[in-house]
Amino acid sequence: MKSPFNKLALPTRAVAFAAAAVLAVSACSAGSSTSSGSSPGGDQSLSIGLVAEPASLDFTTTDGAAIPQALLGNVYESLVKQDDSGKIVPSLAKSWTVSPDRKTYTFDLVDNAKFTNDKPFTASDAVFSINRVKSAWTISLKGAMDVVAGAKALSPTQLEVTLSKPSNDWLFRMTTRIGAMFSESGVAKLATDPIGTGPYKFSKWNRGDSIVLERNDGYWGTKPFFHQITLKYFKDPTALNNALLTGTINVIGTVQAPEALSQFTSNDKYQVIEGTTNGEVLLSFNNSRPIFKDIRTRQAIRMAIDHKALLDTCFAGRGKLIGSMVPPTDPWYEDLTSIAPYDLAKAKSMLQASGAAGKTLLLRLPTLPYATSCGQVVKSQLEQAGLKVRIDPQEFPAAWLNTVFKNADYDMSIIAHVEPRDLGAVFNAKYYTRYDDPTLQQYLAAADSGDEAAQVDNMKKAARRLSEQAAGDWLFLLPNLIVADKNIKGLPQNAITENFDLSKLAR
Amino acid sequence: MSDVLTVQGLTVTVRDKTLVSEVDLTVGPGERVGLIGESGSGKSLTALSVLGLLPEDVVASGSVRLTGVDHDLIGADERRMSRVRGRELAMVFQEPMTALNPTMRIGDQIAEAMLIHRTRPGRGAARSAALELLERVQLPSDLMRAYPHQLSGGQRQRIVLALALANDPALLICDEPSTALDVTVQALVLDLIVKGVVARSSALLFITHDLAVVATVCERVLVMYGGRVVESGPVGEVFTNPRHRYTQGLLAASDLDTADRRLPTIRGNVPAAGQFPSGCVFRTRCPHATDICAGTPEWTGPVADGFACHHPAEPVSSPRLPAGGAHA
Amino acid sequence: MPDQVPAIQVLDVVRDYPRPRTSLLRPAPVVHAVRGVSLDVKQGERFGIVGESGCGKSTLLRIIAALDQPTSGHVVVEGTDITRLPERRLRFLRENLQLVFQDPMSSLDPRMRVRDIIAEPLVVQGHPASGERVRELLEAVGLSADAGDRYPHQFSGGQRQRISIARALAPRPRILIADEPVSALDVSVRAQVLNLISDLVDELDLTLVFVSHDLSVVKHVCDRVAVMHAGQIVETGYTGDVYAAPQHAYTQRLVSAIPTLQRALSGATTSDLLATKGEPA
Amino acid sequence: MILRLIERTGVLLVSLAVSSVLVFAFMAVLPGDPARVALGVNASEQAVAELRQQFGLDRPLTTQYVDWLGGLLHGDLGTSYVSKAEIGPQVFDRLQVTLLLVLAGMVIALLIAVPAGTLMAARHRKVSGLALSAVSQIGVAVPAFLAGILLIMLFAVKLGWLPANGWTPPAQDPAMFLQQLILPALALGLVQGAVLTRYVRSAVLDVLREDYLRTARAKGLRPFQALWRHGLRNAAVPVVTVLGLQLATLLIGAVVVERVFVIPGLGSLLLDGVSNRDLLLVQDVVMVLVIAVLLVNFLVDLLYVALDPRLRVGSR
Amino acid sequence: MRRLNPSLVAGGVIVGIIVLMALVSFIWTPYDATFVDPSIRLAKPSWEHWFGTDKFGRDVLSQIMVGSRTTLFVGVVAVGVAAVIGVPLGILAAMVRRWPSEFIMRANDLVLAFPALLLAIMFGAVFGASTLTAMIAIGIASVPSFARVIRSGALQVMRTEYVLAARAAGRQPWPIAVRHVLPNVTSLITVQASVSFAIAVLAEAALSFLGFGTPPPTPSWGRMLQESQEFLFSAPRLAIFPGVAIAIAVLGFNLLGDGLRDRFDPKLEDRR
Repeated sequence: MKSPFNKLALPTRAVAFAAAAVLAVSACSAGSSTSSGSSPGGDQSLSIGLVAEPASLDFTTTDGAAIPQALLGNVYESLVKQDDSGKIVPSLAKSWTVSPDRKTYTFDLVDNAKFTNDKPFTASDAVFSINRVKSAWTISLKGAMDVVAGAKALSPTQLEVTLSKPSNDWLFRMTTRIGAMFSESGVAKLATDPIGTGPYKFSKWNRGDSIVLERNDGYWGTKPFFHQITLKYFKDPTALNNALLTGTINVIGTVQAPEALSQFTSNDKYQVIEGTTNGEVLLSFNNSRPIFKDIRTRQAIRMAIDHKALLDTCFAGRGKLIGSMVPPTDPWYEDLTSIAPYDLAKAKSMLQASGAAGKTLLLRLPTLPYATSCGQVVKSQLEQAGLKVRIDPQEFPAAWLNTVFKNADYDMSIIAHVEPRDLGAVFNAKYYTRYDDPTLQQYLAAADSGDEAAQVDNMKKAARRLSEQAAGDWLFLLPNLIVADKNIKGLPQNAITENFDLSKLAR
Repeated sequence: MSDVLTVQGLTVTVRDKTLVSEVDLTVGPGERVGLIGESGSGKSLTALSVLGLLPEDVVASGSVRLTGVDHDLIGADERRMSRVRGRELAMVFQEPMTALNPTMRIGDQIAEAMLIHRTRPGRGAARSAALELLERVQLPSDLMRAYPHQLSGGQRQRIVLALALANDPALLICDEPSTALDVTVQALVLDLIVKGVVARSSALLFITHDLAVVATVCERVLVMYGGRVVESGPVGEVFTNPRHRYTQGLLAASDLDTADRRLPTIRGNVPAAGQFPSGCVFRTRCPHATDICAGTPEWTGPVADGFACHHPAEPVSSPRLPAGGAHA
Repeated sequence: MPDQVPAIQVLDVVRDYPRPRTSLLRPAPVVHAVRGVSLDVKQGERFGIVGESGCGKSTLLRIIAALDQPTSGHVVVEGTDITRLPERRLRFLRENLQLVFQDPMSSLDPRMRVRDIIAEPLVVQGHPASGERVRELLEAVGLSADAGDRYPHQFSGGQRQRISIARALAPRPRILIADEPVSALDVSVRAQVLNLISDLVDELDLTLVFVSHDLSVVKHVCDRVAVMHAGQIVETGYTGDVYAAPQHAYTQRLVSAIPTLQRALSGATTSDLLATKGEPA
Repeated sequence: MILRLIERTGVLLVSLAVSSVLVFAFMAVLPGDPARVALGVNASEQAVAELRQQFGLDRPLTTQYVDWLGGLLHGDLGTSYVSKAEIGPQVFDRLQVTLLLVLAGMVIALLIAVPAGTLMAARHRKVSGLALSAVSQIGVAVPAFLAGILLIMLFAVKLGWLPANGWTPPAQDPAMFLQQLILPALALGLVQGAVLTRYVRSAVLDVLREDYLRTARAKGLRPFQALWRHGLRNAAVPVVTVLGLQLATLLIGAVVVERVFVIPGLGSLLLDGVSNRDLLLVQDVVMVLVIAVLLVNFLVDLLYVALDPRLRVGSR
Repeated sequence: MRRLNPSLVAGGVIVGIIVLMALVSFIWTPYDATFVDPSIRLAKPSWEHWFGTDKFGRDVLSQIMVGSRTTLFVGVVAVGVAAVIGVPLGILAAMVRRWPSEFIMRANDLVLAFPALLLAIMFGAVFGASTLTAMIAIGIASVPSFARVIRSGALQVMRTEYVLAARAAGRQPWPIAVRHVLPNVTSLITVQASVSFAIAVLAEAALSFLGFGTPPPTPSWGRMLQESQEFLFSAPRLAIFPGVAIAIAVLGFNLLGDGLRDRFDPKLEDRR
């Protein structure tokens, strides 16, 4: 749930682990049906089952994907946002222009937005919000704002932001929580009383159970259908399923137990939505370990894994096989699965050649269900290719973060990276992958500073480079799996942003 | 006058072991009868059979009739037995320390004995009767509110006696009531028992292993060994002129007044319950045993005064002890 | 015995036990188990201590055997003051003074073979515990040699008491202390055990301290008796004298409360037991 | 009586003091830096140091302990490192939930155990007693969470009679509260009841062998009357001990059932705290649990006195 | 001699079977219990796979067999820790004077205030989740019950006259503890051990359910049960087999404990 990240040569990027939005920590807790008027049949209210309750409501100082999932786009709005296909579209900014040197952005803001504390939203709020990232935020993601040289309000509805160097990434990051707009008078109690301009306002938080959002009747845009939405948090996938089956909730926002989906697909009371996410499940290699210095070893491992069988086994065949660190919703996506096709015989001989055969690799798994599952398949498959694998579970998040992530004391690990556009963040020398590749860095730098075509081109090169170099193995891309009562409309097909967009939901 | 208690052919078994066999016994109105025997002789089981309180797995057969009760006590169901117990038939047990409910006040425990059988009209009447009983056993009235643990063993035994006598039973059975007590306390308790039954004209069946106690308390005695009654008769007669060789040996072995440091002994040990020999139960320890002792000896004489021995001791014409002892 | 040193000398022994406090204001109450007892037991004497439960006789006995420490006073055994001696310096006492207990069930370790039980004092005191010695002891108490291979629960009460006696005799003690050794036994067996103790005391020239609640047993076994009551010795004397003509009021009550066959057969009733002897009933 | 109360209270206070040190020490050795977890591992050392200072983690341990204990004594449990919210109300809310659940489970357990255990003892050689014994043995052998899952599958999913999970505070919607309470309380109660049944059985069996019960029957009470009037109170003493222990273990042991039934109890709060390294929260929860357990022990001790007059020192 | 006690026999047979199963699993199992074969995942019970296969295509019977080792390991470690600490502590508390004894028992009560699951979770957090740490924690949490039971047994032994006789013979306290007290509380130890064993098996299952138990790929009944959650509707057998195995094992140890108690408890002997 924590999303550690790294300072790079590039603008800093955030990388959240899958646990974040998708799969829960193995700790144990419970949500419950405090949803007032909890008869989910009530027309005006909706109850959504989610995993991983946020620990706090303040995403400026507390890491974790659960907070933006609930609040961003719903309570807080940003200047720009991503649509379902990944395109950057207007939000609080009606439109924007970029200067020719691509360092100055001018935003035209909507004039009728106001915060839930009745203060109107103006350009000075935007300036305050942008500056506050640098001054008051403590989470590592704030580094994305480092590239900003200055922001000023040209008029109440016009904002100018100057960057210290061109960056394609910055505008994209402004669609994430970094770009959330706060009211200067509304940041006193961020952790418990968030105030934003969004279609919903925060109503109450039953800790360990649920967060209740009420429709913001003063919303400047199209008012949402539901008057009240309860986000209920479940640690146990079976309990989540049971809650939907017995009508305690209307929607399972993130299915954790894909094997159990059959009970919904076979029942015409429910609809099942399957789309994609940003969550690349990565079998990471510690590239600083001698055994991984030899590219043959890395490639052999990729070839020793039957990805189709693995996906079938540990995620019920749901999800997509990708050959690199790019999800299909990014403009530079290419199917690269053919770079290292399953070939056990070849894998065996390459391992013999590199001298890795018979060596023991330490596979440190976070205690997350999909990692535990996939880890066992990986172990079995690698052992058929002639490696020995020792599984060592690490309590997630604390122990895993410390051992694997911070100290890089591991050979291999499995974790889903769910942050958008996180290729560069994950594969560099300082990150836990310890992947030091100047060629890759060149591609990434060129992509960030170039124009749109150059960005796509260079990102494609980078993705292919990674795959060819076998910097890690991309086991599969997590699917966006939503189950809901048949009559719920407006559910997102793909989950590629940090937020769960509640505003379009209807019955 | 018919007997208060008539036991005929009482046999007690546990699984395949016979612990008491063919016991006949009667207690007349107001009569004080002693049942004497060592461990394993079956004397306590005999008493418990009469009361219908045998431990689980232990089964009695035969016949036990009590005057004023229109059914046989053997085989009677709990409902009928519970009407008899504590009303016509009462019992004082050996161990005073555990015989009282530790969590209930003394007064309530005595009063309960009367309330169960509705022999007093109400709670108040039962309590005042309890107070009176307390006085009768020479205990202060403030013990009504005391708990058992605050009392000494002798005091507790007096409480048990009080509640046994509460409903003026036709028969009082005492099982080793003074064995756990000190000599001076024993004297008091024995005296209270005797006075209690005499005052109510109740019959007494008194069980003990102590010859001297039985001789002091009772008029008539039955000697048990190995689950059988081996001899019976008036106290003076049995103890001065024993016919059964066991009775004879027992008397000799317990005579500590002899000047000789060496006591006459019965050889061997008392077998464990249920492991006595067939035929004459005493034959393995008896100096007079012969082959015919392998057969069960016939009872000689009337039920109330006789013996069962193949080689009885000669009747002594003049009692060994000073005259005047034998009164029937 | 020509030796003038008394076998056991008890000098003004007091033993108090603290009891749990019952009130914050008052100090914790004290049980005065033994309150200033003095007595002498001569070499080779058969000395009885009689008293009812709770009179302090067991406590006194434990103090004599150095199994408990007196609050004040001294115990001198064969000329040596054993009070407050550390355990390691009590070896002579452990060799010379042995005990037989009341309960034949609890006095033998159920998990040990009889052979090991009897040999225990020898082993502990570093003597060679030969099979020969164990057989000899078994024989001396009238048990067959094969009894050594069995466990205590395979014996009857009387036999167990014999085993206890054999164990006590193992280190060839000069003083035997018997704490109610026959009160848990059947009458017919009691005589056997009393005879055995008597015989052994004679044969082995032992000093015997015999503790009992039963004055008639003590009278039978002992030459001299001390009557204990409420932690004190109220009367000491030759057993015959004490029994026949008790001086102290308590002793009088005690003696008259003992039911005997002779008295019963001569017409004594329960109320006679309550009368004090020496006074008209 | 009063003396015993004072003595027990003294013991309670010393135990509390010692356990507070233990709990604090345990937290101090728990690896994983709360500041780092809160910030994300890649946060700068400076940011971590600042946060440590803000949390007061840079002070000497003794100072931290004294401050914590002082707060505790004033009912101030501090502010969570992670959620920045006050811990006190949270812990109190969760404790209420767990207590309600555990007490409901205990009531069910008692309702099962007392009659069943008594019957088993009274009939321990008969078929009905043996059959009950067998059922209770199986009850003991089933893990509580399995019982919970089976109950959900049957009563919620298959039959649809009751909600599968969730929790509503009684004040908010009493009907819903009861509906949601039934299954988890049953899951706890059935298993605990089976365990308790066996203790009741053995306590009653012991009492049945007591002489005073024979005295009672000799007075003319029928076996069940005798057991009812004289046996149960005496049998209650050992059962109360077990009940106290069960209550204590269940405060955290219920976490499994809380998980299955999605109940926001103290156990889940603790587990969340551990995985988030919300050390102060964990420390507080553990301390609250320990206090609760010690209090239960204390009450059990007093209950003994109420049940058994022999324990009333000074009455003799 | 006493009759054969049915609890003892039934418990003994069940425990015997589990031990046998664990021993056999070292030499032979139908399949490699950890071998993943996606092609036969979720196979129904058949002649090839008597209990079917799980979602990884692993043979369930083989896992149950190998899992019995974990179960026994869990019990042995937990009971071992509890006994090794609890028994000497209990005996010590029975033999020392009032105040030190009181201190030991109070400390004991304090440990009791930290429930087993709590200790296991905290140990897991400190030392890393593994069967061993979890079970050491369960073992430590079981120390108080051992110490209590043994203390009361030892107190009874200390009051016996054979201990007095041993003292009179000159035996020192510690040899008395070893020669007399320990042998006479062994029956209590045995009973307590079998009960604690059952508790440990249940605790492991609960911990596995919470994710603090035996880590994969070591087969464990508790984790099998936890992994079967997703399949409660599609393949309930995956929950049934380990669930039944746990219940039977716990039942077996409980029965054994009951049987031993009936056998050793003097109160149950016929009194007359």
